Amino acid sequence: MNLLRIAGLNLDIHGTPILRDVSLSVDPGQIVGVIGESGSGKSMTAFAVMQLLPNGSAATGRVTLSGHEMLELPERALCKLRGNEVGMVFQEPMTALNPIRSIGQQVAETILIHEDVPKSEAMARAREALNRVELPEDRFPLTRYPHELSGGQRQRVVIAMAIALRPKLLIADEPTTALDVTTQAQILALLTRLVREDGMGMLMITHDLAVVSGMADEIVIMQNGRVVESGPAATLFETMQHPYSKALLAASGHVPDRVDRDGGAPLLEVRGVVRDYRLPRKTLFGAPVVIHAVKGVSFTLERGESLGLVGESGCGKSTLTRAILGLEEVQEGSIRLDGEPVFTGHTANRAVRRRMQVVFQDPYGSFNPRHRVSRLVTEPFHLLDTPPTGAEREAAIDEALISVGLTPADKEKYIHEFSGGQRQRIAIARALIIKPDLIILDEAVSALDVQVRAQILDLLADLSARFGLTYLFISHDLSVVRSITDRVLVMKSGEIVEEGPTERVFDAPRHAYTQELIAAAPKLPEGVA
Amino acid sequence: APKTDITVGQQLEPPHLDPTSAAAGAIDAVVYSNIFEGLTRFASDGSVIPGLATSWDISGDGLEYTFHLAEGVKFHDGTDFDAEDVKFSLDRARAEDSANAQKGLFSSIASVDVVDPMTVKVTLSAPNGMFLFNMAWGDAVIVAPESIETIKTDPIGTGAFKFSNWVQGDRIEIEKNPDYWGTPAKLDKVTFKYISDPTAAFAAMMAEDVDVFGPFPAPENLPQFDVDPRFKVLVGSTEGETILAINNREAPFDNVKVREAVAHAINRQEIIDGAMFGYGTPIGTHFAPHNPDYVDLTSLSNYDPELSKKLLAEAGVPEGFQFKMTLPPPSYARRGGEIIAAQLRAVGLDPQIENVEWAQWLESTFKGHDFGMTIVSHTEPMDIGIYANPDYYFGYDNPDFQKLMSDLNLETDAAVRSDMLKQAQEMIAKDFVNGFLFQLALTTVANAKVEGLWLNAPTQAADMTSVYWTE
Amino acid sequence: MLRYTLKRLVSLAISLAIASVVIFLAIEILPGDPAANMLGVNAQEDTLAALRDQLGLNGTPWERYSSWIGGMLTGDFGTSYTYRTPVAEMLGERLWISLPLALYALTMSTLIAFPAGIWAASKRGSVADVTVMGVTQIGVAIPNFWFAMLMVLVFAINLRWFSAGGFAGWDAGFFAAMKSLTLPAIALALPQASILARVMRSSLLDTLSEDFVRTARAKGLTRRQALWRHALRNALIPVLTIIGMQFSFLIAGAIIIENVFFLPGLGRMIFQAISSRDLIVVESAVMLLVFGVIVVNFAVEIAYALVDPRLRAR
Amino acid sequence: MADPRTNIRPKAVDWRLWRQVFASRSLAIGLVLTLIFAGAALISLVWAPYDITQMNIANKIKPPSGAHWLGTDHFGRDILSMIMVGARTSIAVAIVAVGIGMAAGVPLGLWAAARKGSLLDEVIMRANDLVFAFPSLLIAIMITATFGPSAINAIIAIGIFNIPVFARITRSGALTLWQRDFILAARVAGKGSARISVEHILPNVTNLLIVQGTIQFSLGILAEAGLSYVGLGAQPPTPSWGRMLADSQTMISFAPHMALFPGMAILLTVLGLNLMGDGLRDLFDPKLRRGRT
Ligand SMILES: Nc1ncnc2c1ncn2[C@@H]1O[C@H](COP(=O)(O)OP(=O)(O)OP(=O)(O)O)[C@@H](O)[C@H]1O
Ligand SMILES: Nc1ncnc2c1ncn2[C@@H]1O[C@H](COP(=O)(O)OP(=O)(O)OP(=O)(O)O)[C@@H](O)[C@H]1O
Ligand SMILES: [Mg+2]
Ligand SMILES: [Mg+2]
Repeated sequence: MNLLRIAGLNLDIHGTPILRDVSLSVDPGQIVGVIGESGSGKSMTAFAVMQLLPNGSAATGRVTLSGHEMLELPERALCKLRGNEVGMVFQEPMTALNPIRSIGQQVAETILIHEDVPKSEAMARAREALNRVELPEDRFPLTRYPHELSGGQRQRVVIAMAIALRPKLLIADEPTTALDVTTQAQILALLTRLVREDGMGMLMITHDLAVVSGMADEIVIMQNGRVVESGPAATLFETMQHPYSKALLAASGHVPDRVDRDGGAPLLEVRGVVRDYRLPRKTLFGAPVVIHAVKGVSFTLERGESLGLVGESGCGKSTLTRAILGLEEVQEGSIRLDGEPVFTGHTANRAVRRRMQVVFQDPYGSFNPRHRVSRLVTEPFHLLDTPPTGAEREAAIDEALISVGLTPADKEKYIHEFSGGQRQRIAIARALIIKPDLIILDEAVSALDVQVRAQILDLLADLSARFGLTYLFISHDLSVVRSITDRVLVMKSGEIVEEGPTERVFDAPRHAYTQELIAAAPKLPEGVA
Repeated sequence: APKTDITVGQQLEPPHLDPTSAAAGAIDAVVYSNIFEGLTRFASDGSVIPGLATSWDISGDGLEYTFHLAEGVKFHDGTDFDAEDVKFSLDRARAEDSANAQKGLFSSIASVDVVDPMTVKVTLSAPNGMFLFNMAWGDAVIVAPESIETIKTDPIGTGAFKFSNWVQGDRIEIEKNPDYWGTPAKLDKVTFKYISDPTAAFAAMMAEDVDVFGPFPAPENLPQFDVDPRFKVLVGSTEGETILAINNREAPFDNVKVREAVAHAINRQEIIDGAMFGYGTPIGTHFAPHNPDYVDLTSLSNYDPELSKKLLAEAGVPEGFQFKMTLPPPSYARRGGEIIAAQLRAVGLDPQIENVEWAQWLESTFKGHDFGMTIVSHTEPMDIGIYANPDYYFGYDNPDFQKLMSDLNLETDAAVRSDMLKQAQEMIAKDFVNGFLFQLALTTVANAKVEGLWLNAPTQAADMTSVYWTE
Repeated sequence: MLRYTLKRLVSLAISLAIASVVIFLAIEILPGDPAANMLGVNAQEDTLAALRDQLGLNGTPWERYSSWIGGMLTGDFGTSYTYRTPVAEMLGERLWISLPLALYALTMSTLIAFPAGIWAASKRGSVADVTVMGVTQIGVAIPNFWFAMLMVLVFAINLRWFSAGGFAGWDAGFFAAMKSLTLPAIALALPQASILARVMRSSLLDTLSEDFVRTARAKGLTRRQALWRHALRNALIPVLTIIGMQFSFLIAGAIIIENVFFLPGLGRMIFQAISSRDLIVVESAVMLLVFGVIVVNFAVEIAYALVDPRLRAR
Repeated sequence: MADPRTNIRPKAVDWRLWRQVFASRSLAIGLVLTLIFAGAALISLVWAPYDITQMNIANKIKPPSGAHWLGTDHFGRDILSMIMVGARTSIAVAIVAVGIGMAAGVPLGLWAAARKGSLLDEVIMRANDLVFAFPSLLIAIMITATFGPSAINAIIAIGIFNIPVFARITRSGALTLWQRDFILAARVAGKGSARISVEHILPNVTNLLIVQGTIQFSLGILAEAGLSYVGLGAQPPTPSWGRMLADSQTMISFAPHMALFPGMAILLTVLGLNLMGDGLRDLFDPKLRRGRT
């Protein structure tokens, strides 16, 4: 008998169809991976199992969890099952914990809710659960509060809560999306271990094909609220039929066509850059705390080159970007573009700044929602001494939009009328409009779905070929960096630990940290792409 | 048995309890005749009767007053009252550094001499027909030298009641003086409760939280008390001539024609009806209608807006003009002001109303003379003399009138005085110094079973000495 | 926690110092002569000068400021110009009415607002929610002095359940005293309770939509349990802010209500002192109020830290 | 639909917006009530049933009748006309007071946010705290005691206390906006913080300001009523609701209509504005519309 069996599940929210005829099953000890693009209904499927659907939801069909018909059970009975028979881990570890209760209390609560045991016993078992998720007692006493933990550690607490009662089924909804690669690898390993140890069934939701391909027994692919393909992980990649599945797979391993370049003249020279942040005094009379975000970074970027910068969250990538862009002054070192310093004295050099542009990570946050596209993309004109006006300006806008694959008609629209991928195209158009020499891409594709990401990568490769652009490509996603850069820098805690041609670094990493990073990155099985 | 305690509601709380060093009428309202007594005192009808002085002799030239004091009088602290106390009190009031608000009352005194413990001789520098009257004021009461340090918070007098307790902002309690030298009080305890808000006063009265409220601040509520058998309404008269004071110094009000125009633009009856709900006697000059010397001059300034417009045209201001009208807090001023302003607007004048607190009124209107018109009730008894002071706030400067007043002061013959007073009334009425509106009524609301209250207010007092409950 | 407290204390002291200067300056420019006000229309100039000297109204502003502050620091708030009694004593007496009234109203409003707000939030969109929201909208919009007038009309004049106003005094017994504070407290509490209920509801709705509530539900907590154990304490922070603000408002802002019910409270004393230009009383009383507000805010901030461990760390 | 992640709606005229306006009950009721009173105020500029400067003492304190729908007051004036003209006073005072609060508070808030953590920010926010710490009604009383009671001084007294409200809300709104990438993009385009504040921050906090403005507006009306009630607002003959209540107070026991109607006018106007504010908030903030478990 299946542990979980979803059959013909339909879900409407306020009359809008969300899920249509979703069927899947999970057996004890089995890991079922659910993948699909954003909005395809993965999370809603999970919530339907938990019966924690949003207000206004109407579900039909069958959801059977170890013999219980979840859609028919009264709320009281459901509460008995949640946390006991089925545990759930969520995507966002930073907000999934109650900030004002200690981690011990929160883990013990799972036990106290379901079992009539004394508090001390519950605490002891909470301790045990935390030990199992590798939060040892000496460093993580029960009295810690969530804000004292890192993202990965918080996610472990959430997992501890979910497994404290050794439920039969564990649902993990994108449990690692918000985490670093290395942390992601640890969490995935931890989940796999727990499932194996307890013989739990697990429903693992993710948008990253590579993540599930490494750990799932069974894979379910969803699109627009429907299951389009499912089958054993071992064989699915070969046997898949549905065009969407194929496209997804193709996009996941996509490598844009790039024209190889010979080394050119140095464009950007970064020499011994140091950037410290002085935090406000924590105590009244104590010394101010200084954070060394960037500690003496040097590198050279050649004209026409695409340079990658990888490293985990907080290592100083964005800080370095801001320094290069002349948004913040550095304490030590120099940054020169074509020999011209970015800063002269304490003021940023306009002549240099107009030759650099940037594309940010968040396609939703990088535009003022109240301006039309025409105004958005022309914002960099502010850097010019004599910005084009009238017809000349219109022509420049049209050209920029066309070059990123949009139409001139789009300039009259507002940003909310575009999808994430289109927005990122507009961001690139904004960067292109003053014809810069250097474009910095700070996690420019990290927030996009795989298919969209593939398109944008193609666009970037194409633009670089056409306009001879130079890229500084910042990302924590190694496969992306590998596919689009000529050379790569590996950064750790504000320092560059390794540098070299992309192929060489990925194939034969020298620094231990690089090795760790590459080992941690989830990979699609050999030869499928 | 009838109740022996009473709660009296009043609007204004006294700042302290020394009647001889502040102008506040609220002080007299508590202490006058209840706690402190003077040589003479006012009766409810305004006549001057013996107080601590049981009798007196006046020398032929009117310069020497010999007062014979009551026997067996003791202050509340147990000390004896004698001629030394009288001398001390009068000398203190007229001294150089005196803080007496009515120092003028004592200005004619040349010396005070103790003849024997029960006799005092007061010598005047010039005859003063008002002297016995002056000695009846609350500012002229006799105080004990031993208690002077703490008099403001712990008043020690000779009256039928003793001060017992003060909860600031709320109430003052006085209790019967068992050792009183005269007719003892009928009540054991009187509580003065301070309720400044007229609505609250109405509510408190209706809820029978207070037994007597006088003067009751909201005339509009009186009919309701009248028809309610639980209560009675006493309508008497005060010494308050309510006038529309005009700044005589300021052009164009320095022109008598303009002032006359103002006088004819005012409809007194409408003001009395609208602001006082009918309570009040129209006056045509600055004199109390209940006074035997009163002359009815209201027809001089009858309501005639057409005449008013004509006069304005004659005075050269046919288009009217703008001026400031300051209104102090009492409702006669605030409401009356609104009505008068509307009436003046009807003849083309343009008053700008400014509601002020008393403090501001004193500062800017009374002392600073920064006003065009204002409304105020002059509650001092027999105060026509203020028109002889050219520096007074309304700035009436008429040498003839000033001479008349100084002659009056020296005159002691009653018939001649009466004639002079009538002449004075006419003089200011014909000069249209101010708009003379009405005599403020004293409206007291009381529990129907309370007797012995003052009907009129010759001075601001709540004389409780003969008040009692009937069954 | 100690350092957090210390830091807050320093900024508290600075705020108070600035406030004292502002108050002093404001009083300086207030027109009107207290001496003239006391002596009335027939006062003579020399009498006035004598009195002004007696009151200490002569001297440079700096001298007067420093003697005022110096006095306040040593607990000597000066002597009232009009009443000639120590201001500290007067303040103390008035506080014995204002403070209990404020606490009474606050207790009342909290006791109404918490259940109403929680109930409305937990039944979002239901008839109960709509009713609570509708009633509180009216409660917020109603001018409280008007409401007080209506209450006096109904409960004191017509029904005669309560006395129309005044304060029975604590020596008349606890219940008599509280009874005389009841109508004023209701008038004060009504708008406060409405605001508080609304804040409680919206804050609770906000926290109920937080991820950690979903986590709690996934653990098997019922909706109610999730609300009481997880959402409520987190929702309390904005509610605490409002309670802090209301408390200070209730002490100082009750002037109008104190007038309607002729309560001899602090607000009315200041109001009267302003109109009689008893400046020393105004100065000291306003300072006391500002002090109260700042201290209450301080207490609220400390309370935050107790509720929220994240602040303790800072 | 606006993207919920941006939390901000475009300014494009969108007729669906109007449908939402009327779908939201509170917004619709609020709008209707507000329009009624604003309309009454406007009409009173050209016409009122009776001339309120004329007194008719003989006709005083009459209950509602055919001739005087809401009765007459203690001077025989028509209460309906008084309420209509009084609406003008209330609205004018509240508008200007909110205007003062916005004119001073918004730039201060923008400025403080642009220099977050600096001494300037600290000074502005501490000064704001200080204004909050003062008992507002008392300060209003002191201001009017100092400069004399008048509508202007009431406006100033109310306006001053609006400044920190707007400074605060602007600052907190602006601070979250400063975290957004589009601000970084503007900085990359070489724009200074003043320019960014005006071009990017201000338009995006207008929703917040509109909502807060509506609420402060209603508080302004209440405050004006309170001040007029204690005699510190507009001076006669300018009618004001608060003074109408004060005037009627002693007559409430025998002429309740005199107190009832002005009180209702205040209640309904404030209610209307609050409902509108709430409705607007819901409309502008999609987060509140999404219900979760
Ligand atoms: N509370 C809600 N009310 C209405 N619609 C919702 C709600 N939550 C989600 N949806 C809709 O349901 C659909 C499926 O959403 P779901 O969260 O399951 O997607 P997902 O596959 O998990 O995407 P992602 O990878 O972005 O998490 C989406 O179209 C979404 O807009
Ligand atoms: N304004 C700031 N004030 C203080 N510390 C800062 C500031 N900005 C960044 N830091 C600190 O500097 C370090 C580097 O931050 P940075 O944003 O450059 O990291 P990153 O590599 O871009 O990380 P991510 O991948 O999460 O974007 C971090 O420890 C961060 O906390
Ligand atoms: Mg999801
Ligand atoms: Mg970054």
